[in-house]
Amino acid sequence: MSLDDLYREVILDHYRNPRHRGRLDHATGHAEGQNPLCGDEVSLDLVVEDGRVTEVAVTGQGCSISQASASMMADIVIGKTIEEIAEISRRFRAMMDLDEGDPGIDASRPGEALGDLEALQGVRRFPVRIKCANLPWATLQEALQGPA
Amino acid sequence: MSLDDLYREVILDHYRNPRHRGRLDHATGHAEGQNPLCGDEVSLDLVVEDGRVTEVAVTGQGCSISQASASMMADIVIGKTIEEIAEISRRFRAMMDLDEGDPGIDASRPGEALGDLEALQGVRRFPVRIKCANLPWATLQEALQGPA
Amino acid sequence: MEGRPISGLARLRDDFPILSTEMNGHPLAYLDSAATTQKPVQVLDAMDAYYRTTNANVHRGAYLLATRATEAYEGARAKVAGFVNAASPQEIVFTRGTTTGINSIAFGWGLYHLREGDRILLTMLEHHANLVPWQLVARHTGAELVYLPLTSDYLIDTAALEGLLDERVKVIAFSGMSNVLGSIGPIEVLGEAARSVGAITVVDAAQMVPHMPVDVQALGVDFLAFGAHKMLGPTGIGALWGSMERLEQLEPSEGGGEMIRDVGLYESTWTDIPHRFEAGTPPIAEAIGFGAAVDYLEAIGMEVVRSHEESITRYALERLAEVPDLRVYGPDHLSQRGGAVSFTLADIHPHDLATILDQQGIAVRAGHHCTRPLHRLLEVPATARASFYVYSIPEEVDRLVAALHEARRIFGVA
Amino acid sequence: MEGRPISGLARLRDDFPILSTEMNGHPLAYLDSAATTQKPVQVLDAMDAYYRTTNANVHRGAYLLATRATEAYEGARAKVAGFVNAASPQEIVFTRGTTTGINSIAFGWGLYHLREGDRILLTMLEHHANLVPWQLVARHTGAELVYLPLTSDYLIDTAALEGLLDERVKVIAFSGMSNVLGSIGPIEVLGEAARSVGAITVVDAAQMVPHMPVDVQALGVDFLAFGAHKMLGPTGIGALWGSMERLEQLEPSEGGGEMIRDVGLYESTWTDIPHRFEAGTPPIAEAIGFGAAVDYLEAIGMEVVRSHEESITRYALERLAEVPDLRVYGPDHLSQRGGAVSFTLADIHPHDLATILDQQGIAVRAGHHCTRPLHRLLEVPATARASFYVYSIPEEVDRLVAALHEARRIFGVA
Ligand SMILES: Cc1ncc(COP(=O)(O)O)c(C=O)c1O
Ligand SMILES: Cc1ncc(COP(=O)(O)O)c(C=O)c1O
Repeated sequence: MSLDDLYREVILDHYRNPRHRGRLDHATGHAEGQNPLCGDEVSLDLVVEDGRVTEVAVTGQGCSISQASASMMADIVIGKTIEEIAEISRRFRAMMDLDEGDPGIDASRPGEALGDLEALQGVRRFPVRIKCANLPWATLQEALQGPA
Repeated sequence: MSLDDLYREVILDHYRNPRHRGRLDHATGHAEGQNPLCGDEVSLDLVVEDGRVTEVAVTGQGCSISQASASMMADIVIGKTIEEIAEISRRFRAMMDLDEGDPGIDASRPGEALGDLEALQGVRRFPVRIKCANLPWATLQEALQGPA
Repeated sequence: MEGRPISGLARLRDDFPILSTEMNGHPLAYLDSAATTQKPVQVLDAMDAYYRTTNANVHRGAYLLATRATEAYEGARAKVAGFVNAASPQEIVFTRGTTTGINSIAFGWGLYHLREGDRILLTMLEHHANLVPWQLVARHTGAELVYLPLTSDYLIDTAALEGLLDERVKVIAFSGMSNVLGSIGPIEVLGEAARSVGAITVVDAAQMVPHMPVDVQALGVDFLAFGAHKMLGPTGIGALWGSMERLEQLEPSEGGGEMIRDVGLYESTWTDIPHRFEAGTPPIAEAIGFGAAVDYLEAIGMEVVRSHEESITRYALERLAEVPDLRVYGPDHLSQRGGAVSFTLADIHPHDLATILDQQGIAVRAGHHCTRPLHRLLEVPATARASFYVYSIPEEVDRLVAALHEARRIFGVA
Repeated sequence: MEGRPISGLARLRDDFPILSTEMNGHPLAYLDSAATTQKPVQVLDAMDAYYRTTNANVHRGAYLLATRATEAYEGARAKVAGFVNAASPQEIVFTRGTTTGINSIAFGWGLYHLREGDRILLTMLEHHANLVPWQLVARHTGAELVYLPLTSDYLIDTAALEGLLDERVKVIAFSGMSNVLGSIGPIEVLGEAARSVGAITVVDAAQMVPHMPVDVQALGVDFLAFGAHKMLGPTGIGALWGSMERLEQLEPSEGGGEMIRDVGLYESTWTDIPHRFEAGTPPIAEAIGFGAAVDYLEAIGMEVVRSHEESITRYALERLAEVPDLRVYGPDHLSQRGGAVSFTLADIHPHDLATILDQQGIAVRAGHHCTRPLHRLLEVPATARASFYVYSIPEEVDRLVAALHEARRIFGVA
């Protein structure tokens, strides 16, 4: 496993130029995630309208994996319905090997339809870092539940 | 080293029939000694007149060695001057090997002039028990210093 | 007398190197397992291997070695949780030992929830570890200590609850198994009593967890403290089990690294349970050893441990009954007691007894066994205590009894 | 650059089995000794031998085995006392570690002697272990926390004492050596300052005692807390040194067995110092291991340890200066610092750095190192830290530097 596979260019790009940074004052959902062991932080504001996420804003700090993952996640979920997001999240977890052998996912191509997120596939070989990649998704889960 | 040498008859006699038990209401000195590790207790009241111990009363509880030692000690110190007691105490410590090679003491016969206390010689071979034998003497030291 | 039991566990003595040593020219007969147990090589090797291959500080390292250390440490937590059937590993807090576990409840719960007029209900057979922390907290808060007496057969007297149990009682703290009498505590009854008045229950399980199967979910209590060194594990570590509901009411009694979420200059927030109760670098190698001890005991099976101890205790009680002038303090019924057998022999002081036995290589404890109030109640300043564990064999009981006869001779007991 | 120092201590690497293992296919380069050190076989063997030949509970046994265990345990205390030149072994309290040591002063002294209006003077570089306990005690007592700032070269700014030192200050607590910056604390100055206003001084010596000669009688402070696991010893044990005068003002922060003189139903009295501060069964085997670690360090000589670390740290600072965009946080002068070297590299997050180094078998720590207030002051959320000990060799520094260049390449740092 090479480090160049972990730190793909697209990841470094999202790390250095994170999309959708900021806060929303009209958010319908908000959550803060922290990885107490390494200190990574992701904070999400989002707007859900008619069962569809219309806006996402991200703040936080941490390693390239957690921050790039947040940026990519924001990119992909905007405009998607809650159901679509659940499916993406499921594929993401399968790619990270978080739910061993999810039968609904083609194991040979779990990253399919994940867009840039597919670049995070390499993380799977670095078990300590999987929680970095997953932090934004766990936070999203929470933000989708609670009010701002 | 045989246990019969440790538990000589005279020791068991003092243990079972301790001399000078009780309290003195006109004591000029009092002290309480405790061996926190094994729980032995010795409490002494005494009267010193003109540099001479005229009365001693002992209470306490504990193993045969500590209680016999207290009884024998009371026996021997009554009527003695402070200086004489210091000399006896020194011999006792030498017998117990507490002051290694005290030059003033004939090492071959340290117990000389200790009376019944000589019977405690066997304790020396049971290092854990030396502090039991010595407890009354340490307490006496204190009682000779302080007021009642 | 039923004759010497056959010890099915005798073969495992080979796992305990110390049991093959000599003391005072005799093979060691180690009859002081209630104070601390001996350790099998499996436990020693697990710790040694940890230090030789995996040692790193836990929870904060991004490198492989630290990950492995963290997994080993958390893996040990899961083993201990499984051993007492905790609902989840999060309900297990690693402590320094039983004493620290009880103190952390007294100071982390008592100090924050008790006030003047409140009562802490204890029993007359408690170890100092389950008395002194409550005395300290009572002093700090103004709460009052109240004691359950014992029955004539040395059990905690639950009949006395009648007069003592009311809404003022906020804590019931008691021993699951007495280290002196062997008495097994009326856990369910006291748990029930506590629930009826909204009190918390704290079980001093220092002797219970090592010696019998324990299922915390079935017991109906709130906290249970025990230590590794009395169950084949190393010194320096213990565990506090608490129900998640009660752990959430507990404040950390130590502050420092690893237990925080964030630290500001003037205030801090705590991380999740159980780590918020584990300030500083934890006893890592000791946790590994604790886990290995649990593995060892589970391989035997706690039912087997318990029945082995019942049979050796039965044998000991029978044989001790042959010694004239010997008095045992503790319940007669095997079902009500564990393998700590405390006794006095005529007017021979227990320390003298211990010395005489020691000369035969037999290690028993003499003293108040950290239960002075109980000894005052028994009206003896000290007792001698023989206590057994998985490696104890009937031959050791035979040697004990022979040496007690010898003690009678030396002391000229007629 | 002066070239690679010759390491006089390189041969002792054979005593540390873990240093011959591989990580991720490379020989382990363990550069995280500030978190915990590796252990020589001498320490492991001492503990193993204790369990195999001498294991018994201490202080209460009248039998030979228990006497030997007690002597070994108290012998370890004497070794630790000698190591820091305490006036007597009684001035050494065995604790669970640095964190517990500091907590026991905060709760055993602070809780009893502090009140509203009093001040606790800390510094901006403290480890959470020397912050959170004081925050807790401040909350309980109403005392106020005050902070000494740092100078531009990362040292505790004693000039700021001017505005902060007055009779309200009752405690000055500070690190003897920073675990992040390496900065050596101005111990004498702060000790002097404390005496001038009657405050007590508490030194967090977690990093100091392992890395330089310490003579507590010469320092002029009141308390010094350190742990074994950062000085070749086992986890699960540390020591608190206190002057006898101050130890007499300290209340026990835990109650239980072994620490009492007498226990009644409602009140108890304490036994002598230091045992009154050691409730319950202590970490016995760990004390033996601690003693063996002290023996090992004394055989090397703490002057040699210190000069070895100075030379390897000098080499590290020189080589790290070759890496573009790398910034070291800490004093430049070797005389003012120990061997913890914290740094950031361009915009590469320290966790990413740690992962990249880990792939080369190099273990460094990344994060806030339990010093969040300091990291806020440094305006970085995290740093990477390489830290050295007696077994560290220049080759490890070379590998670190090469891997940092590789990290720049991977992250495309121009
Ligand atoms: C400066 C400093 N203080 C305190 C501590 C806490 O030590 P421990 O975790 O061993 O209790 C550490 C180590 O983590 C440290 O580096
Ligand atoms: C019943 C009981 N409670 C508490 C303790 C204290 O355990 P530790 O000394 O391991 O903290 C003991 C053992 O000494 C015990 O037997």
